[in-house]
Amino acid sequence: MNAIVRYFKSLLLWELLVGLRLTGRYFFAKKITIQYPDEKTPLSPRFRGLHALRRYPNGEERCIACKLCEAVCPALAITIESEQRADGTRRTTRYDIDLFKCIFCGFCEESCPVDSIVETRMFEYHFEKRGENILTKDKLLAIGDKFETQIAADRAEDARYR
Amino acid sequence: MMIPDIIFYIFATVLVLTSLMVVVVRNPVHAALFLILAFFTSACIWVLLEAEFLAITLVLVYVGAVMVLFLFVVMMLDINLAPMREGFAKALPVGMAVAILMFVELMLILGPSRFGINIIPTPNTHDAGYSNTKELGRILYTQYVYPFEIAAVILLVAIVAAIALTMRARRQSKYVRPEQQVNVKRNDRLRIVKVESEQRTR
Amino acid sequence: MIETMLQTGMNVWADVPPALQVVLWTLVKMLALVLPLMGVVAYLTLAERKVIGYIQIRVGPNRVGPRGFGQPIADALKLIMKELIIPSSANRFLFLLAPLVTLAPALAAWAVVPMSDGLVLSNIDAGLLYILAMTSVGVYGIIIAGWASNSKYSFLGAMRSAAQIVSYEIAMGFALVGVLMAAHSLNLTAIVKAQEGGLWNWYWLPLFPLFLVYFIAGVAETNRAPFDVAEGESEIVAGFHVEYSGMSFGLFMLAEYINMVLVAILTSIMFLGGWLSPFDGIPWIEDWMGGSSIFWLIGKAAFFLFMYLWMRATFPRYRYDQIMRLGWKVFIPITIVWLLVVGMLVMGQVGPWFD
Amino acid sequence: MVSLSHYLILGAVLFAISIAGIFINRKNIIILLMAIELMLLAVNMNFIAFSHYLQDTAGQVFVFFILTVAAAEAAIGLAILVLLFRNRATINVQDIDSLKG
Amino acid sequence: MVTIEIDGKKVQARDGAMVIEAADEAGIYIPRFCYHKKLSVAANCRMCLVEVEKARKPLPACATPVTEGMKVATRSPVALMAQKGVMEFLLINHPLDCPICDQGGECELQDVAMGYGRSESRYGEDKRVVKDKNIGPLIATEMTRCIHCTRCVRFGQEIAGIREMGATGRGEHTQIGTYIERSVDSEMSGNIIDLCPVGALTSKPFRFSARAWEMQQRDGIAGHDCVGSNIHLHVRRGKVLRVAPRDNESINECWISDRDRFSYEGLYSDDRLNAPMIKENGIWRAVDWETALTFTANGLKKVVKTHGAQQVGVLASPNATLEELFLLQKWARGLGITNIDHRLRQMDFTGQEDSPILPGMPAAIAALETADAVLLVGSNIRKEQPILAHRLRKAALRGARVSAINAMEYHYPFPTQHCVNIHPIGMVHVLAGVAKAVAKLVKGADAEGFDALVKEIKVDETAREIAENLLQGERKFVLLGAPAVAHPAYSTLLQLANFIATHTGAQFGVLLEGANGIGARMAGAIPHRGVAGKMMEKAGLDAMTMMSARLKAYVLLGVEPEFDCAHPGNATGAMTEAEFVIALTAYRTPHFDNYASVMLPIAQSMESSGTYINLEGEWQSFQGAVAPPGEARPAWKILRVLGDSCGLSGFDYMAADEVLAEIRAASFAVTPSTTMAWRCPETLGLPQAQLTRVGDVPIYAVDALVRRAASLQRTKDAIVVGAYLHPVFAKRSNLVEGNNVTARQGEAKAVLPVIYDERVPEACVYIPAALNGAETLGFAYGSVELTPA
Repeated sequence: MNAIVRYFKSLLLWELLVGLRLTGRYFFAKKITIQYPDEKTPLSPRFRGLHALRRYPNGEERCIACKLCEAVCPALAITIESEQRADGTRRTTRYDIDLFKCIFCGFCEESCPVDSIVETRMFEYHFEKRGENILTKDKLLAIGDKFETQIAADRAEDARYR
Repeated sequence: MMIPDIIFYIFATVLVLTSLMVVVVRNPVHAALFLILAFFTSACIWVLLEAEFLAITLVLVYVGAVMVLFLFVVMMLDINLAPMREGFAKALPVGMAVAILMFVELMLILGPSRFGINIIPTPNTHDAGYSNTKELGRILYTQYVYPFEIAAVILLVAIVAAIALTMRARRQSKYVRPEQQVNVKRNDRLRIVKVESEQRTR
Repeated sequence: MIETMLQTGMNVWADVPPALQVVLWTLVKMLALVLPLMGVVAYLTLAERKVIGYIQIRVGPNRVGPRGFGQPIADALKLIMKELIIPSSANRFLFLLAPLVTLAPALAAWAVVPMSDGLVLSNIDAGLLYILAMTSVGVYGIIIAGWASNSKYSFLGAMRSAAQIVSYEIAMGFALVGVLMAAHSLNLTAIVKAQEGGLWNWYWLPLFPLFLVYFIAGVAETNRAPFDVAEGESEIVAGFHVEYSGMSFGLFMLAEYINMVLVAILTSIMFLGGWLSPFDGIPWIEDWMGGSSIFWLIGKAAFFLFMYLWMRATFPRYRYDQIMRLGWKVFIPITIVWLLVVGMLVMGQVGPWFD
Repeated sequence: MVSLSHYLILGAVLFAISIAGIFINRKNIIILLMAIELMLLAVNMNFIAFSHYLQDTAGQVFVFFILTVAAAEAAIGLAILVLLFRNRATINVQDIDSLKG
Repeated sequence: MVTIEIDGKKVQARDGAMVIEAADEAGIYIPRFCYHKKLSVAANCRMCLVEVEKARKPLPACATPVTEGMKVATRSPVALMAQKGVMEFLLINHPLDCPICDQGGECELQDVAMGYGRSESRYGEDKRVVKDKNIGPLIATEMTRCIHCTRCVRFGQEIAGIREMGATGRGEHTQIGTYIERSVDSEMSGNIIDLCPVGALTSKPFRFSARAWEMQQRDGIAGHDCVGSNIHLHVRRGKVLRVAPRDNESINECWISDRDRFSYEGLYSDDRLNAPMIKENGIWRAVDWETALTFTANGLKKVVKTHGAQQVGVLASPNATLEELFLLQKWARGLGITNIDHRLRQMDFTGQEDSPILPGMPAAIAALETADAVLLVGSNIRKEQPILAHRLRKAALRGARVSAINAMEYHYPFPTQHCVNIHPIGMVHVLAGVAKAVAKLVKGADAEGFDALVKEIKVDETAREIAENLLQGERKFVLLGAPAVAHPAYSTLLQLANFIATHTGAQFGVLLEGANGIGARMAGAIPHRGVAGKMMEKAGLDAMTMMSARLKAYVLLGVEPEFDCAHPGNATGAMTEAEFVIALTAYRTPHFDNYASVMLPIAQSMESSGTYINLEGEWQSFQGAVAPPGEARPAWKILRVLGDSCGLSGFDYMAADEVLAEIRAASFAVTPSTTMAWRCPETLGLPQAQLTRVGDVPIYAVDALVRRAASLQRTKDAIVVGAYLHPVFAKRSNLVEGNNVTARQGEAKAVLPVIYDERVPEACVYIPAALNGAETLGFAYGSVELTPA
């Protein structure tokens, strides 16, 4: 008996109909889409968006070219070249992040001994030309300068968990 | 010249050119594609000859199935083309000679002197209610019903033969039968066993 | 005023030589078919995204125009403006020819599809055969595209697609043989007319297995989910059209959607009585709902199109060997068996259908 | 006016081309098969032309049978071809010179 | 041999070996900072404390000799506690600034801290800070990081031979430094960068430019002296960032000279030639290779056709690889050109047929340290082959008696018994004196015409003692250096030295200039001999004659004639007058701009594969570590294509290995040998000039690459051009330090400042060669006139 029922069920595509019923029910379910540019979800202070290089309050760049971020980067997205600056300190001459390679894992941020490279909340960016995917040191510093208040606030908020 | 004439000449030219290309092009894939075009064109010519059913059948059977098979085989086989073309130049004059000879001979027989418009006039076109399909069906299922059945058997044999020839029994390949998979119930696979906890030994 | 304009128009028309008149009139009819079809295709893409979105508890595209109704136009514009990339080692001519070869038969098949009684471009006798022939020619576009791209993914996709289409064509053909046995005709208008007389007179009931087989084979024939292994993006990127971009890709897309609509319409015609009203013969409902008309056909086709989308949103993709198994080992036997049944029914002149 | 001989000569041309094709593509089985198909097409052309001009549907019935047989021939021919290629890795006619089964 | 047990493992150790040696041998790691296998044991870092059975306290493994049946535990709780304790103390004052430390990633302290350090410091007081010292352009200091292992101090004392660094102060106030603010000037000083286990001493040119983990290590062979030190090239993104020694006990042990270490900077000099250039109507134009090579081949063929192949001179640098030199001579001889030479600085070619085929050193380099007596003739070995000087130093410390005869006083890093510093002509006489003394002391020591030759010579005490030294002991060496080769009476010196060596049983060797002097002779880049020393039927012109003969065309392979030739003024003149000059060069110089017709950019040895044969006859092949810049290509590839485009056959090589295989096949079983036939020099006395020039090549001017190594040029060894005079002699001649004088050598002249230098002997003026400012002068050794400018 069971076998016959099963046979007819499969002949009449019973399982498929069950599946269709399920998805059909969701057709009428309430939609939960966020209307993105108008509405935004709240972001965590740990959000890993666009990168930035920070400065100290006196305007000195934090990065000391230790290259730990370059070493830890699993996607090999970071390229650093460094030299001795005229005042004898260790500084980068080039700090490039290839956003095509970057997977936004946040390791660079975590490895940084001076909190220089950070990931901001900024995730709305785009490129229009080839080569724009490379964030150069200047760009990174500019991003850092622009969002410093937010970055500092995020670090402060997250500090107690670190 | 009338419009059907122009159409005939256009199609005939295309047909001849494409069939020429079939035999001279280097790449078998191109040859197959040209052959498809040739079939298509001849189907059009057959429509001119009021053989609509056969024209459509030609497209359906040849273009739709046989040539797909051809293309399939040609594309799948990794054929080294270089040795295939050896002797092309050598065979060309002989082939052309035979072809021309044959054509001339056929021409002598089939020329307008025997089958010209004066000897066999163009038949009247059928009236609107005429159906070539119906006509063909009628004669096929009455007068030619036995040959028709034989043809069916031949096709069946061909199917069996083709499968038998190319079938490779892959005994080692493991695959699951979906219907069995679907029918598996939880109780077939899963058994819940109650295990008593052991007493701690000193 | 209007009358004079009409009059002048008629006069001008009368001056046109009769041969040209035929050509022009045919052209007008073709445009009258193709242009709405393009619109349907465009909005079918929108409907697809909307329906799938809704099933996935999203709202789908809603940015371009009110409620996203400008989306198809935006998509079309984008496709047209995009760069047409031809791979350096591709066969240039065939590469460009392939989309056309795909699109042309898809459109050509519409020539014999009756929209309503007499509303057909060409009412030929072997209409059913013609449709079969045209749909089977469509596979060349795919094969040529896959081969000419000179890419492994394309080629694999094309081979899969070709094998799949050829296989399902057999089941599809057998299903249609059932219909023509029932209707005693290859002419589509005649087939519809043979189903006259209400919901229960349509062929879906006596030919139910063939109906299912035909629709499912149609889904497979159009390479739609869950039979879309030919372009299974997780395995072979996008199948035969990996290398295509811009409008050459758009043409493939167009052909696919036109074929979808065609299959939906043909299913309606063959099994659901085409333009016939389901309430034929039920006096008061017949009056209330209006009689048989093209809108019934559109409604039925819309239902099947919705089924397409619903199935895509529901079922996971078939594995390739299972597709072939389904086609050869399930559908073909079912259709053959049911053809025997239909034969007997016809011989016995059973029911309201075969008398 | 297009006469019967037009169609017959068209068929003859096709036939001659496929004969030439068999000669010049002696090594490639695939092209040989295609040439044979072409030859059958030429024959079919004649049949249909005669059938049309003589107003006798029987000719079309023969074409029907030829189509059937040709399809069968193509299927089996290609099956053999595939088998051949699988075993010998060549479709060159000259390489197929072994009589062993 | 004694058997001890380390961590339960039975280990055989040499008598008197330290525990750490035995452990290293057995592959058991004991952490250490101050211990180094090549340095004396100091036992001051205490990191290697291990537990020894029956010892009451942990003992330092580096200073505990093994005894039979000793049981050592390196990782027992006691040992570990001791090691961790030491680590904690070391880290008390060591700054935790690894991110900005150049040693980070390759730091022994960092590594050991990972294994033995605590994650948190218990030290809350202020850390010690030490002022940085400036110790020269090569070594950067960060003395706060110093952990007082004193490896650098011991290196200076024991290896370099000059005690330059030391420790001052006690306890927490201990500082390592140069006592007064001075730089570390040893030609081996770079080795303390490798020795320093922390980031206190790091490379200045490399400073902060890369991390250890970013770089790939490629093997290479140093190309500046005939030792062929094994080096590691550290490469990142196609650029050599630094050079480190590669251990090879038989050649350079674990040291390399600063010249080998820092010369890579020359690769990235601004005047590097990046594309082939041709001169058309006096205008230089960068072209593609095809054009350049066609132009070159056509130009040369035209000269050969109009003037004959004798009118073409081919000059190669002795730093070129074996393959390049071989292809060069194959190509030249294929075109019928016989004038091919690499002996650029040699003046005296008489008797070149008799001189040794491969005049290297028949003994192994390592054998030098077992020498009992050594006679150096015209050799500033410390600056020319620092690695050999270190070997000699080891010998001298063992008690070898080293004597030297030079044209000026050289400071050797080892004690010498006799150092005769006399003007060049005097050198010959002194050497003849030694020879005469040998002849007197040894029975049967005579040669045809020898008596007559040395009749005038008086054997003084020094000569006699030198001769006696050479007669005692097992291993004895007579070595001729580069100044001897450039000496105007080189062949006489060679014959006399050979006489001495033959009759004292000493081994006789010539320390040739350049990395591949032996290889050049092996390859046949010499006018009178072919591949593997096969005598040519017709000898071509030697390097010097080629210049004075003013040929119509010259081919230069890596040669800068104004610096590398014996007579720069003459060479420049010859080049300027020539119709067609092909310069295969890595650099574009104003001189080439002036006279060359085509400049083909070549790769330096670090950028191309090749082979060097060092003075002991060791063939050392290497691969290019980086790609040459721009369009530059390895010279062997250029020569191969040139051979092809000149229509010669046998140039279809695919790889440098194939060229090497061909040379190997041709030169099978030819090894350096300095046996040579006696041919009596005609005379010992050259006319004594009023004032003789001594024209040594300073250590950092020997080749084009070194001349462009910026950091090396800032060291004290980068000698300033000038007329160096003995103050007494100068005052007598009324030449005041700082004033300019005009030096004249025949036509050639230059204006130079006078510098007092007590090393220069009487009647001599030291005007260094191969420097800017001296390129207009004449022979390095020859008469010169000084007039106040």
